[in-house]
Amino acid sequence: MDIRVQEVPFDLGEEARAFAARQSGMGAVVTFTGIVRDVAEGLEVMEIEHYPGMTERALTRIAEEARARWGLGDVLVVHRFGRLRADELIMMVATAARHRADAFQAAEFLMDYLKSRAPFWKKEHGRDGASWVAARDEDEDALDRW
Amino acid sequence: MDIRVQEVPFDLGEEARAFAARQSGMGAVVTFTGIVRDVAEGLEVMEIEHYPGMTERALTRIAEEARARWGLGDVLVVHRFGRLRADELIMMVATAARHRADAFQAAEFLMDYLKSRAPFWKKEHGRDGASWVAARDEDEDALDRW
Amino acid sequence: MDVLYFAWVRERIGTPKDKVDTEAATVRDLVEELRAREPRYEAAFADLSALRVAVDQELADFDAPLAGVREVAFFPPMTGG
Amino acid sequence: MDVLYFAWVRERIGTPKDKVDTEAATVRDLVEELRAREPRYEAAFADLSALRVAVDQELADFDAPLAGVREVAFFPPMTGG
Repeated sequence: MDIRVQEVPFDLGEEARAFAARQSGMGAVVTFTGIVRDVAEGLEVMEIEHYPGMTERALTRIAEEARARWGLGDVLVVHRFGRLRADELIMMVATAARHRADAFQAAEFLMDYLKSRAPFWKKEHGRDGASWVAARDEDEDALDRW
Repeated sequence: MDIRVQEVPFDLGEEARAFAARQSGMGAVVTFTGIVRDVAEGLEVMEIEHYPGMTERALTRIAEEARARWGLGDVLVVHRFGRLRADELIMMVATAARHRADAFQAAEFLMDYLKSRAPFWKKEHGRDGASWVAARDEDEDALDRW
Repeated sequence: MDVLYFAWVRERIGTPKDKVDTEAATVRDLVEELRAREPRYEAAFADLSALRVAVDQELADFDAPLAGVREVAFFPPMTGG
Repeated sequence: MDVLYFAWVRERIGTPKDKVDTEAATVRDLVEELRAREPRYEAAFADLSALRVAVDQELADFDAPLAGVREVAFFPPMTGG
């Protein structure tokens, strides 16, 4: 299990290749990657704040739960903080399982929990000022299915 | 849209990195990668046969349907044929969407259709002989949800 | 008309392809003609529920008409991905 | 006890952290003490339904007891991913 919270960029290509290569007996690997969208059309910086210490604990707990629940071979979570620009990669998760349904479900579960239960907060700095991204009801509701 | 049916290996890292990098305005990228499992414990070669011509048509149709249905930014499908060994990558799909739910659903849809509606057949060559992989009822049933 | 065979259908019949001159109206009629040829065809087409068919590279059913068709393919259920 | 603030809670209060000497029995009691301090605290804690709390780095609710606790954090709903 590999959980990383970091300010520096990560290389999706390297991470995905290495993750798939180190699995054994797993037939399915799923990755999810989150990218900064220029939602405000004028986004200059997406600032991501987190809670050092608690973030790692929360991500580790979420990943362990996913691993146990779907019998995963492995889990990777990488999440950046700091100041990002449009089109930069914010975060990724990767899951490996024997069958595809488990790998998909585990990745969706990780994302749903990570969205609403890991202590990250996003602030959009645009041409017309800055504002904190509000949590979406759909993201909270998404937890109900697990 | 990028659909490739090929005998040579592909590089998941390169494909994933390039796919994510060429998106614009998309917040979510999902990849699925299928890997040869040594299911028979003694698998020497996984032979994949396909129907040249029809394969490309079927994959293109499936990808176009996914793109229209979930408003995807882009779709990638790479599928190998020929003789593969355990731990080699068989195929991958990648989807890009504004929001994560669409990217996940489109990738699962692609996989479900590709499993049962694209003309590929697998034959396992093991220590004790060779046999064609039988289609699984679950794979056929998986289509019902779409 | 080209008739193609894949996977164990190809192995059972012993060739990937036949050129067939036929007046068969439907896939099912074509199957009956092929079955009558030789035991290896009879063996391959013994259980139609275990077979799938494509007509001009589109999945079809055994009642599909063959008028104007250039290519028919027989194979087991697909196992891609 | 360390009391941490994140995102707009931090901005409203104007500091990321307070060292607090308190006899508060629960998070809710602590909130009342902080609110009484200054208008900026009153503003940050005006609507508890807009806030989340962690006690020793675990999500908790406002009735959580504070006995033996070393760190309490207040922040808005999380927006990771």
